[in-house]
Amino acid sequence: MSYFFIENIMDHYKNPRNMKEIKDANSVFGDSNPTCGDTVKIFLKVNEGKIDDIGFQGHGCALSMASSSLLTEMAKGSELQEALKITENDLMKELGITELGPNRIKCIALPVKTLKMAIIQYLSKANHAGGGT
Amino acid sequence: MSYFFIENIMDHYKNPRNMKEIKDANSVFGDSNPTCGDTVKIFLKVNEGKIDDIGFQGHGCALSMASSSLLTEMAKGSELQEALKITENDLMKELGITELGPNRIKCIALPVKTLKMAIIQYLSKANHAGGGT
Amino acid sequence: MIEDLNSIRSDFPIFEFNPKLVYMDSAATSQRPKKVIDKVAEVYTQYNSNVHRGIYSMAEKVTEEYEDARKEIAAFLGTSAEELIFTKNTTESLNLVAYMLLPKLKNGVITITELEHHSNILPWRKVASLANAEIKTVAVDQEGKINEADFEKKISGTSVFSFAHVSNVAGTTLNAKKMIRTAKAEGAITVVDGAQAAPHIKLNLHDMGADFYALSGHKMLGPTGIGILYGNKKLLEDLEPPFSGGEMVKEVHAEGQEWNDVPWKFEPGTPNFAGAIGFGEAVKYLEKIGMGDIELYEKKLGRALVEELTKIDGLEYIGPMENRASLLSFKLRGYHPHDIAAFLDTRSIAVRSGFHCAQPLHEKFGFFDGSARASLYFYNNMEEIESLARALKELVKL
Amino acid sequence: MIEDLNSIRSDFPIFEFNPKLVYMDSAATSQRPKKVIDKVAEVYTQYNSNVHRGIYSMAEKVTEEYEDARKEIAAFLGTSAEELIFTKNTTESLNLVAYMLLPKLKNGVITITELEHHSNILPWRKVASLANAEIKTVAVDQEGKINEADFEKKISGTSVFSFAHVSNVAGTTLNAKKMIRTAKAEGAITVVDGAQAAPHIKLNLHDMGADFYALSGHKMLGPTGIGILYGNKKLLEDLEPPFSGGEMVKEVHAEGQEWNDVPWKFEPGTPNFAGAIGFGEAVKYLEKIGMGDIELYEKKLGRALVEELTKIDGLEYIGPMENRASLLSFKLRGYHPHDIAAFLDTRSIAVRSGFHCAQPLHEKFGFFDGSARASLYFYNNMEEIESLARALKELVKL
Ligand SMILES: Cc1ncc(COP(=O)(O)O)c(C=O)c1O
Ligand SMILES: Cc1ncc(COP(=O)(O)O)c(C=O)c1O
Repeated sequence: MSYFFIENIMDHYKNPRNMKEIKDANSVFGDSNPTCGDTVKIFLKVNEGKIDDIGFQGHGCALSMASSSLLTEMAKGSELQEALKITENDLMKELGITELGPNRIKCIALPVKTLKMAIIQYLSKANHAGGGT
Repeated sequence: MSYFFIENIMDHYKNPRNMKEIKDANSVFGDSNPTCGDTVKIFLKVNEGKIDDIGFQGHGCALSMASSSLLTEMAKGSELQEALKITENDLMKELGITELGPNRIKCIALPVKTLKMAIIQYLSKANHAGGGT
Repeated sequence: MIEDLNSIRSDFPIFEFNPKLVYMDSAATSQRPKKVIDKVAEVYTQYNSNVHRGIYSMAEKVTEEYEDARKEIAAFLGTSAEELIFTKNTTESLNLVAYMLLPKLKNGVITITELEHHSNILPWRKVASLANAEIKTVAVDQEGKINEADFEKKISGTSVFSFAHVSNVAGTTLNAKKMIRTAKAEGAITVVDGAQAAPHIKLNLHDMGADFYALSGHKMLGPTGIGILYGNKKLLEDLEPPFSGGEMVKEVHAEGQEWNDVPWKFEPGTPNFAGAIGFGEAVKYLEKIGMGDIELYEKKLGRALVEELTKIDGLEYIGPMENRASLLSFKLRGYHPHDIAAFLDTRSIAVRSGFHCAQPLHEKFGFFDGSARASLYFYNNMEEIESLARALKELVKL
Repeated sequence: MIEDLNSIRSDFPIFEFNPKLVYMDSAATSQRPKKVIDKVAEVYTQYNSNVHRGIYSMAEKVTEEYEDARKEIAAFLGTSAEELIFTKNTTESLNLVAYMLLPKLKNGVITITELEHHSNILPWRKVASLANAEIKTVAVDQEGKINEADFEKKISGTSVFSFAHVSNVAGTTLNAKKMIRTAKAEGAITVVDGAQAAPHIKLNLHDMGADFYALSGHKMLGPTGIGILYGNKKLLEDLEPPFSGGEMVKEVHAEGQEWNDVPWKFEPGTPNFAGAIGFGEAVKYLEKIGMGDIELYEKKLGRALVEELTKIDGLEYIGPMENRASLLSFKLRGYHPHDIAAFLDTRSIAVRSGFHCAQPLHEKFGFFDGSARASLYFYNNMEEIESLARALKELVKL
């Protein structure tokens, strides 16, 4: 079934969750899919190894926006180590997509990759600062 | 029918006519087909615009040798202008070949081209010398 | 006249396999008629062997078919056979000519236009960097047409002028003959990217006067992996082959070699002979339909495309309103081009989304997310354009 | 074990079309099984559309098939998929790698061997002239085997060492792994021309250690117009693409561009996707028969070829007596190679005559008229070798 007829996707696309800038984020990471112009930026507010708050801003097709929105929902409140484990497949399952062609996987991969980088950036900063908040 | 079974060809190949060097030739021209290693050299003895004697030396496949031999027979005694007109097709007709693939035409084309060049060389020399024997 | 479209469509097996398919991505690659598909299978089944030099019967047969295809295509393009080099696609043709011209480009000027496909930008950037040459880009106006004043200015002093005959995004058709005349008066060597022209326009390359012309078989009913670089014979004879290998030499010795005659000196290695023979068959098919008729019919399609689609609220497109090729690159306010294509796919309509390998052109027109592109061929019809418009209206309401 | 040859032969439609055909020119191009011919037609008939970027269903399907073919071939060769670049043939692969390495060749040394095909000589001469590099040629002995001492001497200080894994004239198989190890110890980049090895030998390129490996699909049951350049991933990532165009970039702007990931950055333009998918099918077919079995069976054929043909008075051949590929290049006293091939053709036996794109090698062995070459594949059999021998004896008596 095309994602156009999956309510969950269209709902996330039209009413994105956590689409916000977080001013006092302790990690911000943005990336883009140059071949299609999609961009995603993720804001993390981490506290004692847990994602207290998360926001995203971005621009792209319904798939990439819906998966960014869903991803923030899934990540919010979870341990960093757990959030790091979220894969494209998990997102697809949650969104209700059974299969996705090779040319569209990257629309979902972008937010996943961006979240990962935001977390890694946070961890390495924390490390540098002498080991954890 | 393959040329192997055309008696005329095999006869010319096994008993080449005019296969000789002409010491007092007034034009000698040699050429080769580098892709297959065939070589032909033609000796002309021209008198008052007619080919009094002709010889060839060479080395190559049955087709190229038979057509060189036949060509010397056809050219011997003829006017230069007539000899210039002999084509691959004429040779094929005389040899009894009805068709020849694109990769073999060049075996027949080599002696034809070489005779032409020998005649042209003679004519331009004659011209240079102030016009005719 | 193209009227009996049903009979034409039934020549294309894909529409039998998928009767609902509305295929509007022919600018990326065309569909292929049964005759072409069967011809390729015929080569493999009846006389498959390597072309050139082989002297057994099958090798003679395949060589003849291969060189006959070259003659067929030469007649179709208004050139002579020995001026046609078989390549794998337009992109290889353009890289080949760029490297061929490299020795002439030292500190020179290469001029292209803003309409170019990446395949007519990047090879020139490469040789420009090797030859320390400069690249100038002729601007287009808001309708995607050549800015004449800018052309006059930039063409002066140009060593090589290379341009798209028809733009794959804007649908603009350039006045090739006139521009070539101007460029040649300036002493430039002219190269034409004909990937989007050759499938749709009756060509006569000798009359046009281009020094080089590149095209792809797969965009004009032929098999994949076969393209053409036409080159003026005199130039081909003078230029050195940048790529080399088997079949393109007369002699190779421990020291030195002698190139084969043109065009073979530019065709190293075993060619895609089944592809070339299939392409010859494609050209025969096009001749039978008639390029003049195809041109007329596609003008109608192009006009209808603009008329129907501009009725849709929030739709913007790139390129001229009139006299356009039968393709339209557009965006729709509130919808990403990917979503447009994905939605149309649910209606069995195949259009492409993205930058169509012409990102600078999209950026120029502010299409930063790319566009959706419907590109038609003579096997499309008016009803399909209506289906497309209907589906887009549905999307807007979703 | 290959025993049920009849069933194998019936997989190849050409033998049904021409039941008397004794095809002994597989080193030039192989025959193709029905599965491969049908697969190409399937692409054109069921999901023909351009690969990459298209997001409608057919485009997704063809992209998947195309990339699956790459994975299939990678598994077959013992590499990973992102190290395989699709080209049109071995010759293009070798030109591509030569131009890729050009920046590393300045004043360097390129070493090849006396066994090389023109396609592994001329591209190196070209880049050598551009980079002011020197070419050294490792000698072979009277049996067409590498002169070890000369190899040890010439390999020292070499920047690039490129050699034929199996010679298409002498039938010698080189100890690739060992020579690569020696060359790498000298700091050389290693390139292997695998055109005659890949169809016949079970390969594991990672184990072999070659930096680059070139091969042609059409010599191993695949369609024409498709080849492979394997490249070590690290090197592919570091090297610049010499040829460019659509599909091999992530971004192109008015100034500058960013290449795509490997291997796509080396695949500009629309690939021969039907050819690649057909090649994937060919490799599946070879896997099913089993490369190990093919190797064993062909050893027998190669041995029989020498045994039967050397019984003929006045026959001389190039290459080793033992351990040879299943091909034999020979001459017959008193008969020009063309006449041999033309006569065999009257007996429906297809062999090639000429220099087989390896003229320096022929000259070395005093074969100034070239040779006739019978080259076999696993669909040939012992009876055919006997027919060949019988026909040659007939010729001698003629
Ligand atoms: C050893 C060798 N190298 C290279 C080639 C060139 O292959 P292709 O013509 O497919 O490019 C051949 C085939 O003739 C060959 O035998
Ligand atoms: C204008 C233009 N030039 C060049 C190309 C490249 O063609 P190919 O991918 O067949 O090399 C295309 C096709 O996408 C095109 O539209």
